[in-house]
Amino acid sequence: MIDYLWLLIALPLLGALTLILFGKHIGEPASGWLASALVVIPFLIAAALTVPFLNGAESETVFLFSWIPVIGANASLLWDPLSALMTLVVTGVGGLIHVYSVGYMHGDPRYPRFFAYMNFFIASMLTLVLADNFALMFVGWELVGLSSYLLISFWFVKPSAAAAGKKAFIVNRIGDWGFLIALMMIFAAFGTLDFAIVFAEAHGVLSVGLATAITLMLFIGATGKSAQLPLYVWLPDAMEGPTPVSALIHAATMVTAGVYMIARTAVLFEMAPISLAIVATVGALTAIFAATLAVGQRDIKRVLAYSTISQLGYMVMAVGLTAFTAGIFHLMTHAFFKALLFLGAGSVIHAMSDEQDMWKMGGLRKYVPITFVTMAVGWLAISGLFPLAGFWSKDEILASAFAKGGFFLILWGIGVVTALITAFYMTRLIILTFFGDKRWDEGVHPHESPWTMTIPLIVLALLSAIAGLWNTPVRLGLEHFLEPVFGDIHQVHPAGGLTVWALALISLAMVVIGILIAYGRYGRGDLPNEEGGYWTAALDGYGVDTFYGKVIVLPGKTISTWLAMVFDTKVVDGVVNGLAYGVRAFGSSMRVLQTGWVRSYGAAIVAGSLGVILWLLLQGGAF
Amino acid sequence: MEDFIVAAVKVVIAFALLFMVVLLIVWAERRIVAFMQNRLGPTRAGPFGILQTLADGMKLLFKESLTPRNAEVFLYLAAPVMALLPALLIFLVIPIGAPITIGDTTYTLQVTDLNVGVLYVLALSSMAVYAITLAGWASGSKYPLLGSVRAAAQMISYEAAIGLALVPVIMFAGTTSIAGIVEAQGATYFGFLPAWNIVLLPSFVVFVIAAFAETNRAPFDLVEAEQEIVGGFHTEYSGFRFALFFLAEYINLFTMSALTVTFFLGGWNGPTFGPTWLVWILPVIWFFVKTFAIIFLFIWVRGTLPRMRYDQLMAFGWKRLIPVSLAWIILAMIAMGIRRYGLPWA
Amino acid sequence: MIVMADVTVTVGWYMILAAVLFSMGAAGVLLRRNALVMFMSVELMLNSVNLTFIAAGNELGLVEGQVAALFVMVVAAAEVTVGLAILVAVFRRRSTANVDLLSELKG
Amino acid sequence: MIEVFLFAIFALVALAGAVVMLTARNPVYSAMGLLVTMFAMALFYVMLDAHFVAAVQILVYAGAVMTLFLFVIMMIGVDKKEERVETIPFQRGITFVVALGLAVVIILAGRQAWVTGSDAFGSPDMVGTIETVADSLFGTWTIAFLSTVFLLTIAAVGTVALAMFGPTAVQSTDEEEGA
Repeated sequence: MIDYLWLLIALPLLGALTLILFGKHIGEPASGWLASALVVIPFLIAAALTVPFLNGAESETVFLFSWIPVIGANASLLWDPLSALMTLVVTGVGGLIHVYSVGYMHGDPRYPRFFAYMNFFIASMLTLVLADNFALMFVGWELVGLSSYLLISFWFVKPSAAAAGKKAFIVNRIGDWGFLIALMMIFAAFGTLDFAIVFAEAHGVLSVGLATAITLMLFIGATGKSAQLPLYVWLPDAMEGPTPVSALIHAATMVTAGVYMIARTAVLFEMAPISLAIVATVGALTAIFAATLAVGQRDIKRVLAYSTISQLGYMVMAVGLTAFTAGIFHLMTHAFFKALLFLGAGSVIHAMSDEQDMWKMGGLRKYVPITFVTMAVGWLAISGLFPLAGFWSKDEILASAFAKGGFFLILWGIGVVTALITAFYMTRLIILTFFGDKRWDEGVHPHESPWTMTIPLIVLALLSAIAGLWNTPVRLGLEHFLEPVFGDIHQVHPAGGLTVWALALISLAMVVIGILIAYGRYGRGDLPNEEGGYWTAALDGYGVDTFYGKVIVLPGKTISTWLAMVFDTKVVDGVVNGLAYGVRAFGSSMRVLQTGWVRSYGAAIVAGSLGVILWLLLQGGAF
Repeated sequence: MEDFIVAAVKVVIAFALLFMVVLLIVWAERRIVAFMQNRLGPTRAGPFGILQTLADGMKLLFKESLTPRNAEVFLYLAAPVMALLPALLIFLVIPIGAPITIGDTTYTLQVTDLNVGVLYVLALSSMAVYAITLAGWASGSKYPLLGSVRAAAQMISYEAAIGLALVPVIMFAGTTSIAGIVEAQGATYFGFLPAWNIVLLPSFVVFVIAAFAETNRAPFDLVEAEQEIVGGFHTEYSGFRFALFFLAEYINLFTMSALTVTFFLGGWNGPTFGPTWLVWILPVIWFFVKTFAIIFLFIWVRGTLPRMRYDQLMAFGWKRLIPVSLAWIILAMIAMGIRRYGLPWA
Repeated sequence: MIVMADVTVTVGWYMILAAVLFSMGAAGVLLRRNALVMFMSVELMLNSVNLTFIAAGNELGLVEGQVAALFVMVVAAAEVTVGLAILVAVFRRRSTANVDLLSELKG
Repeated sequence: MIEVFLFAIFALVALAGAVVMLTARNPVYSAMGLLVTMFAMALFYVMLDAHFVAAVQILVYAGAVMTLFLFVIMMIGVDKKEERVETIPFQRGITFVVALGLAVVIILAGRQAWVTGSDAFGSPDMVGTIETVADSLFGTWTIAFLSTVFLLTIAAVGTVALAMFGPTAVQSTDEEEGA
């Protein structure tokens, strides 16, 4: 059975190739269903392959073919509970989003191409997740970046979409630079990139300083992919892509790659406490920073985008706290409810004829009932209301921070405040969208989405509601499931007994307070005037983009211009022209030898062989 | 030393035999063609005119040998000798009778038996081209040159056919030694049918046709087509030098016939009986009977068929004979395979 | 003859002969302008190499020397056919076999 | 004893043929010279017990290759005697030095690595009959043998292509020759 593991990657890849080559002939609904099937089948295979882990089966490595064996990089796949979980999330949520897209992308002129890219993304993501060495992981890492770029700028005729795609790609490159350096350092230290060998020998080979350096570089990679401070700027812009893309890539799967990578290299991070502290701090700061930004957004998708950044901050904080299980747990639940929220937002946008400004919505609950109900579940889940998924996973992170104590109590505080803000902005989103008066433009007739879009919403709503029950303080299901992966790692565990209940109550209280404040502000008919001051700054993303533009992009542009206009024409061209001139002069002087007479060439050949024989004779000591 | 003497004696006998036989063949050809054309032919010199050839030869010896002004003298003089040499040398490997045992020593009626006999024959027969080409060129005259170029192309083309025709023979005999090939034909099929290679009929036909071309005889005698190019390559030769070419031509005719017999008609094989001396003599008689039968065939064809056109000649050689030979080689291979290893499904 | 009574032909004699012939072939390639004669000189060089192969094979009692010579012959035959065909093609275009006149590729 | 005699005679014949080939103004004489050398080679091969190669030498070189040469000479070069005036500067001198040097150096090299006749490799009285050569050719060297088949096929196809698709009209070469 494990022999079929390669199908997980091969099937979506096959779909991508088929749709790229023959998409036009396959046509509109069929290509969508084909793509969906080629994600759902891997999900079923993955599910079947995961069953043995529930009975305590061993991890397995499936060797496909030799790639660069000398650096320990082969096309071989690692199948352990962590990659199984990630695979299930990627293919499960991905499959639902594919089905959703069948309806959502209806009428798009490049419909088959969209599904080709989506399948390609799934294949890339599974490569990343299933890789058993850093090199293959890096391949997947880059491929998801590529497919993300393709999908963000899917509607490339819009200049903003094209620019957003470029931005995502370039910002990610900055992170990749860190990742690549980390890989080089790992190879330099271990002489191989194989996970198994690296993790097994890490304690013997690495000093704390080297481990810190490597993990910090890895973390730079993670900040790029998982949109942490300071490299988060690409994610809000990435909302220019189609909504299913935002749901799949920029909420549920790809952005969690950084978290997954840190969890996968937990052994290395465990050796570097300073790195861990930095990771946790960056995570917490990102969480609250993005949450405050989310409050000020008007675009429904940008709210969710900042919310995603904020939630990713939680996950990063969790892995920084060495609460790897909690991080992965939150990763999973977040995949469910954030995908749900994005898809719901997509459904709303769809209903509103591509209107994304929440100020032009309102009162939609009667027009899109299914979307409303499911989104409400997502709202409560992300806010962290008992007993929905978000409550359990977020609470475990906060409890872990509290349990770690000391400096980390500050992070706990930040997390709690973030929880409050989260509840606030999510309530704001729901109220502005679904409650209150109709504020939409003339000629807009909201309607419920087709079943292909609502069914994924319902399934995700169910998952958002119950997934949290897998890992509760009472019954640590996920913890047990991931035991083979993190068994040797000293994870921080929430304190037992009354403390955990007290902490839960505190965060629950924060959630309720957040919801109530939001209700008080937005739920009573008139909308407050949100102009100027904080609101303008938040809409502008606190001017971070402008700042980056001035500090990084502008000098870069200036230098580039100088390089292009002065350095290139004078120095580079000068060198090239000089070389060409030199070669030509040399050639002219050598032309004399090119007599065109075969016989003089022959004389040269014979003379040359004479020389060679003479030299050989001298070497052999003939004279 | 004894070997040396035996070899020398054999060579002398062989050459003497060749010259004798040539005299006979020339006379026979003239008489037979004459009969076919309802004439009498030479009758004056000797009984039935049998000494006519000798008389002609004497006449040529006393004629003046002219050398054209434009001739390349050295090659002009060398060419007739080069024509005669390979003709004589080929005969050295042909066995004309069964080995004779006197006392403890066995003497083969063959000057020498070479392990690579067939290759030797082919190599020497390809040497004949040089004489013709050089004779034509060295004469410094246009008709001989045309004739020689024709001859060169013709002989190169038909040599390939001859070589290919001999491949099945070699395969069946399992040796390239000429004596070995003859001995291999001494066996019988079903106890009474002689196992001659004539069963390889397509090979035999191809070989005989190609032999006509190799010896420049009708219907392939374009090399010396009088109506087109006067006398061909030897137009400018006269006297004794011409006699040498003439001699070489008829020796070639005889050796080619002898080779046909050797390769396809069982060589000296035949029924032997009676006292020892008769057992020795009979194979020689069989060999000559068969050879003269083939020579008669040559003469007969000459008296019957018209000359071919040059393009017909080349097309026939390359597009008919060689493909047929190749196909037949494959068939013969299959047949041999079945004979040795049984049917593929058996 | 009396002096040479115990002299035998060793492989070295063949080697020296082959070396001389090879050098003569090389000189022919370099001296002669007629492309045909240049080809012949190349053939002479190949032949001299064959002689060394067979002499060495005979000395060592190996049949491989002869096999190598056969391969050389095959290659030489192929080379001659193609070379002469090229020569004829050149002649049809340029009416000359003099390689000195075929010097358009000069610098 | 007689061996030395034969070697001397054949070597002289071979060298004489080579000299004729090298010096004859007329390519036909060059061809004849080479033919003589090749016959001498065949005789050497017989002396060296390589009977099959000797037969093939005559069959291939004398029978086919040289005939082809002669044929082509008749077609294209027969009346054009080569000029004795050397057009390339220093070519004669260079050739003389280089060819002499080559001979000397090869002989010197041979003295370094003379075949010293350790008979351990095979049977010393090995005779190159068809059987022995074929054993090696179709056993050890099958792949090489098959590649020569391809080589010959390609050569045949190339020759036919050259003959078929070449220019039919003779073009004037006056400008080039004048240049």
